[in-house]
Formats: sequence, structure tokens, C-alpha cells
Amino acid sequence: MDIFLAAGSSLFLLIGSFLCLSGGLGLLRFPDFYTRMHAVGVTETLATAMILIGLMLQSPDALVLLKLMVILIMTLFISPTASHALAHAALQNNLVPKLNKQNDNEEVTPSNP
Amino acid sequence: MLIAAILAVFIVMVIAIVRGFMGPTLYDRILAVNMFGTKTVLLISLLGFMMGRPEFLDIAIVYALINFISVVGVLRYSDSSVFKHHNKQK
Amino acid sequence: MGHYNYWIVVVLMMIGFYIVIAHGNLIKKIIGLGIFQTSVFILYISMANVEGGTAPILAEGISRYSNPLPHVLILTAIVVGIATTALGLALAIRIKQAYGTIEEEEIQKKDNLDC
Amino acid sequence: MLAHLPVLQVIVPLLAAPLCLFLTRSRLVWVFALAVSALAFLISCLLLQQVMSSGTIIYELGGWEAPWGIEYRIDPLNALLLLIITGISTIVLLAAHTSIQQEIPEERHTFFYILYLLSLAGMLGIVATGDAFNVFVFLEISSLSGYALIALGKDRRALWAAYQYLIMGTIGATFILIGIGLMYQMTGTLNMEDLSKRLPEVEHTRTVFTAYAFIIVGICLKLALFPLHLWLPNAYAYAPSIVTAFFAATATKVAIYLLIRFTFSVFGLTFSFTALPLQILFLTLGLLGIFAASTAAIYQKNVKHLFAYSSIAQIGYMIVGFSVSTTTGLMATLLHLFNHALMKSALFLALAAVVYRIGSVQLSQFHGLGRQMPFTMAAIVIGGLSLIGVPLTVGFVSKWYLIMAVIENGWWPVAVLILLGSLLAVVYVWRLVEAAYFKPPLPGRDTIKEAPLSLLIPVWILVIANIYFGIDTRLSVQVTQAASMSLFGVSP
Amino acid sequence: MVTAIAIVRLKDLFAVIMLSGIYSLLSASFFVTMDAVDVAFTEAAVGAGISTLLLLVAITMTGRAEHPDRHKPILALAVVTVTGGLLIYGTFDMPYFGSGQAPVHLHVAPRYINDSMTEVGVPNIVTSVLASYRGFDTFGEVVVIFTAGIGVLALLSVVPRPVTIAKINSLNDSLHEQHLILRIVSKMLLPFIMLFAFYVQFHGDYGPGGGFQAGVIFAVAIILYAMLFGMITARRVINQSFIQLIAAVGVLLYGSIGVVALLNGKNFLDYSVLSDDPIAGQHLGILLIELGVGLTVASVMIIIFFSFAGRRDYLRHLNDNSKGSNNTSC
Repeated sequence: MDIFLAAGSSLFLLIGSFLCLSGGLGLLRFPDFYTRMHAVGVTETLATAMILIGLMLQSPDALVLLKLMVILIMTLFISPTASHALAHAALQNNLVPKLNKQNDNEEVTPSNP
Repeated sequence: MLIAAILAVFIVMVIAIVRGFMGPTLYDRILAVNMFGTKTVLLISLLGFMMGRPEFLDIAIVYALINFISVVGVLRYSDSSVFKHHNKQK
Repeated sequence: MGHYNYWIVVVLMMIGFYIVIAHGNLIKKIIGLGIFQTSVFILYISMANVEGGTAPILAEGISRYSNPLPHVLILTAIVVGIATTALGLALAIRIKQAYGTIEEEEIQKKDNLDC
Repeated sequence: MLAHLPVLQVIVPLLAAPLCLFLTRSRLVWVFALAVSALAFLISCLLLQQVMSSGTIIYELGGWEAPWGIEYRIDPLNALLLLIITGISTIVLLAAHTSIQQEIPEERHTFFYILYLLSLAGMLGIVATGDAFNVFVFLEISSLSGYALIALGKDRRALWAAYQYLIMGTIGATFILIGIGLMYQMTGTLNMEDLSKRLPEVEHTRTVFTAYAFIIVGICLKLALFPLHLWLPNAYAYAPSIVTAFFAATATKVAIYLLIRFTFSVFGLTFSFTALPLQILFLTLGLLGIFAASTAAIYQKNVKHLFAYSSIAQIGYMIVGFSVSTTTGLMATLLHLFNHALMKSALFLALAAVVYRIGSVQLSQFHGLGRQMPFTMAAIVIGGLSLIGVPLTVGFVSKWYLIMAVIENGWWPVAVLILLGSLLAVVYVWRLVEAAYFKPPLPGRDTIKEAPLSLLIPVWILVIANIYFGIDTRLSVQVTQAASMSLFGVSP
Repeated sequence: MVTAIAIVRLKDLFAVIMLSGIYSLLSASFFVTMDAVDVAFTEAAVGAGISTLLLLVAITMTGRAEHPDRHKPILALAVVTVTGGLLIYGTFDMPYFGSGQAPVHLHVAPRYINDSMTEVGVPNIVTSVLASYRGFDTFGEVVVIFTAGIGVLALLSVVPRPVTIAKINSLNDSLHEQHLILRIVSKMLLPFIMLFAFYVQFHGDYGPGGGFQAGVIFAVAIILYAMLFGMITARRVINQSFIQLIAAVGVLLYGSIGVVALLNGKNFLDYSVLSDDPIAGQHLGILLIELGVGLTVASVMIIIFFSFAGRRDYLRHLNDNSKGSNNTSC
């Protein structure tokens, strides 16, 4: 039994780490804000869940399990909400998505003091 | 395995810092901070397990919370004229 | 491990200190002050660390704990830090209202005009 | 209850502060604060008496013995400081109600008294404690309330002054924190008594040297010693008059106390004066401070600025006495500390009375006031004479001891310089006298009346104390002698 | 760690604040790896949470661009180099990092580690040192926070304008439109946050946490509410003068525990008098003073935030009024 738990936990952790890394890569390489947010928002939720589940399988007692559950639930709520709010706010404040390559110049000029 | 996961999270944290530094828009920075916060939560829980003291999870919960609240705070106050001004220069 | 940990702390401290004295913007100064203080906290916490020790919460089967006293001191110091930050920001807001700017040089210019 | 006096000294004002929030009317709060301050004064008198008769009092907070818990340690030096602080605070509070009517908006009066009590409690806490970290905590209580009090001033420059003070003060406090941390790292203890026992073992290390340097610089920032004094004049000039009177008499004194305490009791004399070229450094800085600040004072147009610069100069005198580092020198410092508190609070309170009547402290506005406000101006003149060091005033006593100490050490040139510094004081006091007595009143200002009694009485209490302690020096000399003896007795 | 910090030299204040938030999180993670769990807890809640929020509110009032011209950076650089050099010089004789033989670990601390269980009876050593051995420091800390609250009030308090119900409703609606999802999720989370705050408050004896952290978390919950449902609504739930009194009550609760000890003939803050059994007395004492700390911290944090946000609304109101008559703004 233990060996299954350990293996399962490792598997989950591995998947989580991979997702994490891919999300990070997306954050770094994607061209504009919305795509970057997409990369982060999608992977982050899943990666966090994976890693937390991996840890849950290792947890020694009930209290720890409970706390991990709390964290998981909170991330599941918070992460998409935050992403949504962020995108919403960005759109409302006239940040234009970069849809095609024609207007490739900076969509927002940094403020020059 | 834990170590590998910690390493992965750590790398992503560095990436988030880079993005937070580069900008270019306000929202990129918020995104980076948000992501950084989530990853810190993960890092702390992983570290707690690695050191064999899972009591650390309390801190992770606080981090998740604080992260959420700072994002809300940023968004709530980013509708003020100070921020709009920046974006309307275009 | 040697001392390199302390050196990093010193560098951080000095960056914060530099921001405080070299920058003219009042808010930036307060942020610098925060960094300066946080680095001092790191200094304290580093000295509390023992190799092979764990968090100072008594548990069975653990005999090496890191030193709790600096932790206590820093808890107090963090509180002092946030208190200072809050007061400093409150002052900055009032200054902005009274002078219309939060740049040190402009404030001094306006003061000289007053005299 | 007598055994608990040391802690009561601090917690009475500390607990009274939040209680003020429950009182509704500002007059009631004033009476309450005054009563609390008077009670604290009474306690400090009792403490001084106890210390003089039975020696150092040790009080263990929480019932934990010293290196593990925090202890209060009252010796003659602390007792003297406690007496000065509570005494001045009580007299200044007596005048507060009338003075702040004009300077602070009505709805902030309660906050003013709370902050005042907190600041008082903070200073008392710094002085009474025997634990290095506790010093930091109470330092922050007193300085945070100090920043807020200064910012309550009417002029917008008060805000800027308070901000500058906040930055400088926090840097100073953080430096002290670093110093305490380094000391702790080398010795593993925070208790001052314990530190002084354990420091000699490690005193040759570079870390202890650094710790000492940081603590000294941090304290000097708070002290407004000459090159680090920039925050002081503005803070004093634009704060509400009452606050200025209180701080000028106490805040820098507390910093001097810390300097003495760390140098003599914690690090020990031999270390302090051999590790750094401290003696020559302080002597030069002190003398430079006297001259630079006195000269600056001569050119000030604002009388509050004038006296603020004179404060910096007086700090210079204290530092000179300190740098002599003999019993007499230290005694001179402590005497001057006591006397300067008396004269500066008298002067600034008198200025508060002037502000109350004419709403300004520009020198040009003083013309003819000598006839219109005779009592107030007489008080200012006596205070000024005391600053110069004319016989029969307290200023004379301390200068006398200072010169004696310097000559004992054979530093003749320094003695001459000190006398020259006093001449500069003559010049700036004369400018004030000239304006007040020898210039005709400004047109349209015939109706200025004498300040109300509620302001005059505290001023004159202080002035009479100025003269009384100038003639009858038994009490002050006896206490300061005991204090400096005990410091030299403790340190090897 | 150095990387994060070298960044904090940007001109845009907003970016600086974001980065200082990251810096705070980073140092908190560092505290965790250094086994300072309680400190990490507090730093996260305070540094990354409260102070970031306060800074944000502040820059909405003061503007976010920093002027490029700086004065005498060379002098500043010199001062910094000298101090830094002195510190580095000081580090050479320090005991090595992590060394168990350092004086820090040999002199005072062993008693806390070995005997606190029998003397105070609380597994979390940090709590027992904080609340019992060095209880007076903590009392000072509570007073510092109280001072800051009163100071901010003295500086920023404005008399709230009377507002009509209709205006509240319209404001409410506009917020509702803007932040619909946020509001719903937050509403769901709020009770949990408060529950968690209570858990932290009373679990401080056994794990990381205690009055201070709990107070901050509680305050954060209220702040969240205030941000999403408008200041006016929040003010109606939590009245300004009421919260001031709570802050005072916290300090007084702490102090009165000490006074009770005094009246019973023991020294100030000696909790063993609170019960027949000294250990139980210590336990009770710690519980009560943590409660006092929690009350004061929570209410002062709320006071500070409300004053900031209240000032902001007030300024905005002034601006709206003055825009019609004159448009001279800087």
C-alpha cells in the first residue's frame, strides 16, 4: 500500500512540476499580456492541485490532510477568480490584446516621467 | 521527488521575478506577483514536508490568503485616475 | 557556510539604506526603509539558525532547535516596522495635500519661498 | 506597593493613555493627563529617595530573573532622569490646555493628550529598563508618538519636519537595532548588566567594535549631535509650542542618558575610550557643535529656530563634559542636563505664551513686547541669562563644573573655547532683548496683553526653579555626584 | 535574493511596490528555511499583505511617478559604502553561520529550550518567550501599534460626510457590476478567513501563530470586505469610535493582567497568580494577553486602513467639487 502511495505521490508531483515549468515558460515567452495570463491561469490551477494532491498522499495525519485540503480549495477558488478579475480590469482599462502581427509595436507606451 | 518539485517551483519563481521586472504593463506585474505568491505557497508546503514539520502549512494558508487579498487590492485601486492616466497615453 | 550569508544581508541592507538617503521621493524612501529593516530582520534570523536544528516548537524526537529568542525580538521589530511605515505614509499623504508634491527637492524649494 | 514603584513609574502613564479614549470632553482628558503626570512625578520622587538611601533597585518583570526575563534597574542616574522627565512633563502639561486651544483643532485634543502620555511613558521606559532590546521598543514608542505630535503643528512645514525626523529617527533606531543584534551575537544576552560582564571576554573582536560604532552613531542621530542635527531645528520650530517645550527639555536628554549608559555601564570605560578615538572625536564634535550652532542661532529670524540651535549648542557642552570622562566631567554633563532641561522648558513655554498672544515667533514681531508682556519677557530674559551662564542662575553652576572638569584634565584651550561659546550666547540673547525692550511696538499692536495666568504660572515655576537651583545647589550636585560615582564604580 | 532587491530601483512607484511585495514574500520564504516559522508568518501577513495595501492606497493619493533628478548620489553612495564596509568588517569575527557553538546558542537560549515546557507549559517556545519571559517587550509592542493607530488618526482623521441611502445604493451597484465574481467569491471566503483567524489566535500555543498574526488576518478580512463593498458600507458595520475603543480595550486587557499580578503581591505580568497551579496560571495568562494583542492589532490595522481609504474618498470628493470652479492641479 505504502509503495502505491509513494508512487502515486511522485507521479502527481512530477506532473505538477512539469505543468509549473510550462506555465513559467509561457509567462516568459508569450507575446502579450492576455496570452501570458492564459498560460499562467490554466497551468497554475492544475499544477497547484497536482502538487497538493501529491503531498496529500504523503500526509502523516488528518490535520495535515485537512490543511492541505483547505489550501487546495482556496487555490481552486482564488486562482481563477484572480485571473478573471485581472483580465477584466485589463480590458476595462483599454489594454488592447495583440491580435495580429500588423501593429506589432508596443500597445502601451511606458509613461515617461 | 520532493526535491525535484521544489526545484521546479523555484525556477518558476525566478521566471516570475523576471517577468515582474520586465513589465511591460501594469497587469503583467500583477500577474507575476500573483503567480509568485501561488508558487510560494507551494514552495512552503513542499519545504514543510521535506523538513518533516508539516505544521508549516498554516503559513501556506496565510500566503494563499494574502496573495488573493493583494490582488484584489491592486485591482480595486487600479481604477483610480493615477493608473488610468498611464494607459490612456496611447 | 562561513560568513557569506551575512555578507548578502549587508548588501541588502545597504541597498535599502541607499534608497533612503539618495532618493527624493517620499514614498520611495519609506519603501527603502522597509527594505533596510527587513534586512536587519534577516540578520537576526540568520544568527538564530543552528545546523541540523528545526523550528522551535517542541515535538517528540527532536532535540536540536534553533534559537527562539531572535525570533521573538524580530516579531516585535516587524510590528515596529509596520507602525513606522503606516505613520510615514500618513505623513506623506498629508505632505502631498499641503505641498502638492512628494519630491524632497520641490518641497524644499517651496519652503524657501515661504521664508 | 512600594516595591513595585519602578514598574508603576512606566505603566501608569502607559495605561492611562488608552483610558483617555474613554473620556469624552477634552478638558476632562487634560485634568486626567495632568493627574497621571503628577502621580508619575510623585513616584519618581519616591524612587529617587529610595535609591539615594538604599542603593540600586532591581525589579524583575514577570517574575523571571534577569538574563532570561526583563529587569528594571534603577540607580541614581536613572532616578535623576526620571525625576527630570516627569517633573518637566507635569509643569508643561499644566500649561497645555490653554496653549493648544489655539494651535490644535478641537477634535484632535484627545489624541494630543494620548500621544503626549505615550511619549512620556516611552521615555520613562527607556530610562528605567535594564534590557537592551527593551530600550529599542520603548524608544520606538516615544519616537512614534513624537513624530505624530510634531506633525500636529499648524504650519505645513511641521509635516515636512516630522517626516524628516521620522526618517532620521528610524535610521537611528535601526542602527541601534543592528548594534544590539551584533552584541547579542557575540555574547548571547540582552541584559545590560549581563552584557557588561560578558563583553570583556570578546571585546577585542571586530564585531563588538562594529556593534559599538553602530550604537553610538544611532544614538547620536537621536541626540542631534552636531553633524547629525539637521532634523532638529525644523522639528522644534514647527511643532506645537507645548510639544517643543516638552521635547527640548526631555528627548535629547534621554538620548544622552543612553549614550552614557551604553558607554559606561555596558561597554565599560576602558573599552569605549580605547577602541575608538572617542574622546578626541566627541571633544571636537562637541566644540564644533557649540560654535556652529551658536553662530547659526545668531542669524535666525525665528525665535524658536534660535533656541533650537542654541539647544544643539548646549548638547555640545554636554558632550564636551562627557568626553572628559572623569567623575567631575560626567557630573558636569549631568548637571547641565538637569539645568538645561529647566531653562529650555522655561524658554519654550514662555514662547508658547508669546504665540498664544501674537501668533508668531518671528524676531521682528517681538518689537516692544517687553512693555506689553512684561512677565513673559522677563522670564525669557532670565532663561537667556541662564543659557549664557550668568551667576545666580543654573547655567552658571553647570558651566562652572564643566570648566573645573576641563581644567582638572589640563585642557586649558578647551576651557577658553567654552567661555568663548558663552559669548556667542550673549550675542543671540541680546538680539532678543534688543528687539523686545529697545524697539517701539509695531503699529496697530497696542492691544497686546500679558499672557493668561494659566500659562504664566508654569513659566514662572520653571524660572524660579532656574534661580533656586542656581543658588541652592545641594540637591542637584549631590544627586549628580552620586550618579557619576556609581557609574565609575560599576565600570572597571 | 540579491536579484530581487537590485530591482527596487525602478522609477515607477507602482512597479516598486509590486516588487517590494515580492521581496517581502521572498524574505518570508527565507525565514521558513531558517526555521523561523512565526516570523515568516508575521512577515507574510504584514510585509506582503498590509504594508503593500497601505502603499497602494497611498500612491493613489500621491501619484506614482518618481522624478528622475536626484541630489548628490555620490555622497549617499559614500555613506552607504562606509557603513557597509564597517558591517562587513564586523562580520569577520562573527561565529560561523549555523554553528552550534556560537554564544547565542550557549548562554540564555538553552533555558528557554530546555525548561520552558516545565516552567510555562507551552510547546511553542516562541510563544512562551514572547508572552511570558519577555512579556513586557510584547506589551511595549502592543503599545507601539496603539501609538501608530492613534498617530495615524491624529494625522488623517476626517469627519465623515453624511451620505444618503440612495448614494450608497448607487455606489454599491456600480461596484457590484464591476466586481461581480470577486464579490461572490470573497463573500464565500470571508467566514473561512475569520474562522482561520480564530484558529491562529488560539492555536498559537501549539503551532506557529498567536495574537498578532490572528489580528492581522482578521483585519485583512475586514479590509477585503471594505474594498469590495465600499468604505461606507464597511463603516456602517464597524463604527469608527467603536473600533478605537476596542484598540484601547486590547491594551488595557494586557495591562490589567499585569496589574492583577501586582495586586496579588507578585511582580508585573507574573501570570502564575492567575490560578492555583502556576502552569495553569501561565497558560491562562498567555491566552488572555494574546487575546489583548489580537484585539489591539486587528482594530489598529482596521483603523489605519480606514483612515487611509477614508482620506482617499475625502480627497476625491474635494476634487470632484473643485473641478467645476478651477482646474489648477499639479
